[in-house]
Amino acid sequence: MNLVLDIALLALMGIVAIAIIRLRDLVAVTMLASIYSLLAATMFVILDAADVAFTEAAVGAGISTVLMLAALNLTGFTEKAPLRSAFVPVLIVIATGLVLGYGMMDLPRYGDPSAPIHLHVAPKYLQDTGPEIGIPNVVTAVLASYRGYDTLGETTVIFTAGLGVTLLLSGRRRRRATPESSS
Amino acid sequence: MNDQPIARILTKALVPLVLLFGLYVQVHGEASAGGGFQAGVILGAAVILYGLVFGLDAAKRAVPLGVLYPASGIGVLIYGGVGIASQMLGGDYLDYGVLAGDFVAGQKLGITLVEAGVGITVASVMIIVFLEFTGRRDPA
Amino acid sequence: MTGPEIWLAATLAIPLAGALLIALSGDWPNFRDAISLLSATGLFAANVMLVLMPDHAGTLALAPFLPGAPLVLKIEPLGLMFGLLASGLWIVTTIYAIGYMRANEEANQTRFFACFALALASTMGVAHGGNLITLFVFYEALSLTTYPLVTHHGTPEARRAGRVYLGLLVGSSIALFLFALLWTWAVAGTLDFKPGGILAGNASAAVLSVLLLLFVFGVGKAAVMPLHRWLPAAMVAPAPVSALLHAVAVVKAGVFTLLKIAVYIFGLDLLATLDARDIVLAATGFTILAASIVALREDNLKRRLAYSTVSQLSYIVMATIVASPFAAAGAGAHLVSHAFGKITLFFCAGAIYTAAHKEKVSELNGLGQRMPWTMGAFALGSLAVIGLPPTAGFLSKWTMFQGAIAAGDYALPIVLGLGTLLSAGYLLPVIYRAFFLPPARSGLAATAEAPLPMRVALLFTAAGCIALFLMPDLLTSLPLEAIRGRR
Amino acid sequence: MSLLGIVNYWVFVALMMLGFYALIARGHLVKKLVGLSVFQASVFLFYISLGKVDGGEPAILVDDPTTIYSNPLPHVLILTAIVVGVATLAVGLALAVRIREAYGTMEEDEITEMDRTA
Amino acid sequence: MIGQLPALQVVVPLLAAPLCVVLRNGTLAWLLAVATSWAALAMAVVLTGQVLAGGPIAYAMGGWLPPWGIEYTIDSFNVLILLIISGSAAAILPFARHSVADEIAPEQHARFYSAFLLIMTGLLGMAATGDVFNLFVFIEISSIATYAAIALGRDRRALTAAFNYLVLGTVGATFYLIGVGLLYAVTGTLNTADLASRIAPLLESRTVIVGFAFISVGLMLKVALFPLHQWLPNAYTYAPSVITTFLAATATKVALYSLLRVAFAVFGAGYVLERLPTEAILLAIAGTAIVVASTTAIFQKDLKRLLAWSSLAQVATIVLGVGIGNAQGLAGALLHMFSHALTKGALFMAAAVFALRLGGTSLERLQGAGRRMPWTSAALVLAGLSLVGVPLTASFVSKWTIVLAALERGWWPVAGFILVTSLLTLAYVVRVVEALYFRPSAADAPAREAPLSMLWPLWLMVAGTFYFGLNSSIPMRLATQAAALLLGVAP
Repeated sequence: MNLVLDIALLALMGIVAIAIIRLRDLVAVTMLASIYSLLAATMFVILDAADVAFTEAAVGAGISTVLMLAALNLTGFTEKAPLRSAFVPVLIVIATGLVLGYGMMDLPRYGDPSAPIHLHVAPKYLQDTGPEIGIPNVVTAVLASYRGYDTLGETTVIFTAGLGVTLLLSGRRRRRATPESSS
Repeated sequence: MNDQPIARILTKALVPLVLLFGLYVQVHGEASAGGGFQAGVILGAAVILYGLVFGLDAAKRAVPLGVLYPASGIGVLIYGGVGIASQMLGGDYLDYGVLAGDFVAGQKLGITLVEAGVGITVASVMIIVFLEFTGRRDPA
Repeated sequence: MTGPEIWLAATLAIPLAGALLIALSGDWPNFRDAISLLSATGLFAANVMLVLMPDHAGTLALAPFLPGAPLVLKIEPLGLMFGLLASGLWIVTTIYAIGYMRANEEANQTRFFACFALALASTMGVAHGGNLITLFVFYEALSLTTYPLVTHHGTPEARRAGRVYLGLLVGSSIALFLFALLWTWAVAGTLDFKPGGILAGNASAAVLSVLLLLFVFGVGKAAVMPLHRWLPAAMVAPAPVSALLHAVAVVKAGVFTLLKIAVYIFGLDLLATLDARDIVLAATGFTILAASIVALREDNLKRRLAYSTVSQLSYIVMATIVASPFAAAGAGAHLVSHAFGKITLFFCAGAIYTAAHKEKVSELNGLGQRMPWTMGAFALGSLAVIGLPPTAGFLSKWTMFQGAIAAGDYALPIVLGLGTLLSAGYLLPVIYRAFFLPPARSGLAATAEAPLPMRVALLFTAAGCIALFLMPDLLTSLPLEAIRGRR
Repeated sequence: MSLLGIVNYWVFVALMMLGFYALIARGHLVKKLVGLSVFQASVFLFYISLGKVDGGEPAILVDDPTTIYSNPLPHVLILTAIVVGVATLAVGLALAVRIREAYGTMEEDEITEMDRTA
Repeated sequence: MIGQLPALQVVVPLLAAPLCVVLRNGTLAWLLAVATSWAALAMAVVLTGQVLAGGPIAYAMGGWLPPWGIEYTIDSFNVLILLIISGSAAAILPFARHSVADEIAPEQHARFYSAFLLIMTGLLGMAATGDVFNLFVFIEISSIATYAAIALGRDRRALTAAFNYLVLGTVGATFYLIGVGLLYAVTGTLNTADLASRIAPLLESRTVIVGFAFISVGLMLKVALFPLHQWLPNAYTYAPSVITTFLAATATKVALYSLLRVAFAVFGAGYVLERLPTEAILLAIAGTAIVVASTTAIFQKDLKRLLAWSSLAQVATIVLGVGIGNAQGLAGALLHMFSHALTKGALFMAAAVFALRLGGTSLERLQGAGRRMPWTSAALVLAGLSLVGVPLTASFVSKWTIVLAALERGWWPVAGFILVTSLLTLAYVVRVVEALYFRPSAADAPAREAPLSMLWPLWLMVAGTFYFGLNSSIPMRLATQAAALLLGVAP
């Protein structure tokens, strides 16, 4: 068991998350977010999800960070001190957390090989990927073939993001019409 | 960064390596971790690195936006087109088994094709997004 | 298509086509007015053809609408009566309106005449609607198509009046009438008009009582207090609107609907057993007296006439609810006779406004000399509304009176008597002022009669009041046919 | 002991809620987006932890038939979800940039105030 | 090829979207988009015929049988939704040209139509899919395209509206994802039908209850059901007119469809309606929403914003129909989705025309437009009547069905409530009518009727509301079948 490593990683993630909330220097926040992603990626490796770890590292720690810095470069680097009372958000968050925690009480034990998800659907992928698809990486097989349609959707999402960013940023900067006085 | 010779030399050496690595991840995704998406990100990153060091204009000369915009769509079209092709050949949508004479060969072919589509879209979108953000000047 | 189907379709098609042509011909006023007149005449002809159909039988399916509740038109005696009345008077009103609108140089005349035609189409739907849902659909359409006529002038006052008008009519019809209708559908499983009613045996007495109240107050066009406010509000409209719509088509659509509900949904026999009848009788009795008293004190001529209408409508509702065949026939007859009387009065009010620019009763002193034809017609119309011979109003009131006595109901006769006195009280002074008081100093000198088309119209309807007195069968034959359930 | 097997899920919940808090309580638009990323990354963690099997290996097939593989399906789902997340982030940042250009600020309170008085 | 329709229904617009970008030319992209939407409508019509004749159709993506692959299931419920989406798009895209030319920079036209098609793709996918994770993917396709499209509005508040929607929308989607994760954890499957059979013995599990709660809240954010509606009024008001029109006709309804589908198909009617206090919750929420949203609408000074608030009230009416909890109520709710799509589509189209010709949609600008733009104004009034639920319009039929459902359960106060609250609708429609016809127009007001290419789709929608008001048999049949299907009783 990697219990100690688990605990250390999760504790670090918690600390990073709290620091993200508290810090107002946004470059630091961006860096912390990137660290959070790296820690998550490490967890993914521990949890046997190599592809996910790879992606999380590339996306969370790489692309997202570059994008955020690029955006901050255009917008400024510090956040103002919060004026509003945090009471309502705290309430919402605690309530949501409690409900979610309550719901997790009936989950199968962590790592339990007899959990339903290991007995239904997934075994077929592990058994049949070899004979049916003929490649060793089951994740790729599921991603591109068994659930290939999801991945078509995923590719479309990426395309949509590129389209959206282009729609928003590529035009020459026009003066926006001043808000209609009547509305 | 344009006047930092070390960075420039390093980048010149690094970019081809990164590109190569990206291609490796693209074609080797069936056997180990990685695939079209990860490869696309890496390819994109190589260009982004190039742009950061040699300047946006250089990056735009290397991969013009006029090519990237259609490319981002073509990736999706390749992916979706494979599905249409399998319908033409009598299968259900994205049923790669009908693409080649042998079911397993068809699957492999289909996966390779769609992963290529994913890679093209992801790489071009990554670069597009980077160029759009950095191409926007700070408001005067 | 068979004969009855063709003529039923024509009752809708003619005014609708008229409305469309009118809307498209806005740039040529003469052409537009000709079309108005032509559609009115055509519509009347179609209704006459319907009366001539053998056995008064025939149906026309319009649309599937809801499962089990199609839109249907059907020839039926009460509907024939109402259809003839409204379409016939439309001809007269059109002549009058052309004179009125031109003389007063009203704006948006195209919209006015188009909406007028649409309102008539809706009225025809109400008249010939073959089941309650069809009737309801056109009843709503009538509220909506007359709204632009009420708000016609677009002044803040007109807009406010329009809101009251629409709010009360559509409000009551959706919140109460539609509710009752859905409830009826839920318990009876049908909305067809059947001689003897469809509710008998389908619901408890309590539910029936609630339904009766929902119907009586939901049909806001019948103007039973406290849902009468829309009618005086509607008086901001041009006079032709007040005349045809708010003395004939719209208000009579309300009492007509109640008459149909009483005869074909409840059935008079079932209705006679309901306790809630007393509440309705009390409300209508109160309305008759209260509205008359308000009319006594109202100085604005059109508003005085409007309150008079409120009270007269309640006679009809009351006589319907008495639920004896003869009283109900009287209700039907009064629907017609009051229409002739009241339209005459409104025509006169409009003529006075056009010729003398007077709107208040207190300003009418001496007008009789200047506008003898108009004021003479006003006198005849007043007699009809009060219910004195030699006018049709006398006959219809007498029939209601007798019907109630025969049914052993004494509330109606008493209220009827009192109301008649009161109506004399608010109408006769107008005539007295016009003919017997000297004019005020600020001149009537330049005043002459209203334009010819208007005069022709008001004299025609005044003559009608007398003609119907001479031919009483015209008043009662169709209602009696409906109530006795011939066929 | 089942409780111990549940505790780590609760830790994920705590992480999710920290991100969720940054998202809804903080006024700076970029900070919100960072919160969103943390929130989503923690949800991903939860999914992946579901797929873990004691003593399992990554689901890349090897010839040894005794190998226990961790469940690949959550991995596939989360790969898609990560991509969706970064797509949302990119569009969100683009919006933030445009908002900054149009309003001159990225603080939600100030923007609300400017819209109210406009 | 007929057998391939379930996939093509979604894939054709999905592939047309990148093709628009590849074409680059705005006009070509527009033509492609129009052609695509008509093709989609044709496919939806054929599918409707098939479903009515032969019952539900299952389609296995990639040839992989469920639960291992992703399955599409087309039945009388989602075929209705497919019709709504593709029908709206088919009417709006031809209409869009002038409005887009006016509101969007020319170099962005091709991308704009691409985004439109992506929204459409996402919505169609949400409707067609029988897989809860695939649903998430399509939710995000439509959402991300929507965020970007909303931000293209001319007013700068479009940007903040889009950002707020992005934040709330993503929270909604993430909640949905959490809910799906919980259900997946205890069942091991993502296929709707398979999930239903495997979840049946687990309905008392805390995980399942909380999973249901998270899915519901997540999707309700997308439905904009009170009190989770904050993103909607600004988004509809400031988005480009064409986008507002399409969203108002389809988006919240499709989200509600997804919610109903997951709730009834996975958890079962018995669980949703009897085990949980669903009826009470829905009635309370919907009732409040109708009153609050309609009242707010009355006081709006801008037509688009007024219509946006009205949408909130109408969606709440649909939810109320569901909350009545019998087959009739559910059928009424589905019918109301259909009729409201037609009605709101027409209304926002008219608003788009006014935005084009008058430069804005404040009621002040609309004054006197009845004379200067008679066709558009008349269409707005007629569609407004349908919004109120006047007889002969499609909304009358659907409201009638919902009220009857309430009476069937003996809930006459609910029946009365629905009728009385439609009068609030009348109040704000009358305000618009007064502005158009009974208030003087400004002296320098521009005076030009809309181009024909905008008028015919607008009037087509209006004609639709009246046609289905007169003859409701086809939607009625679909809705009744779908309600029976959801409640698990034989039609």
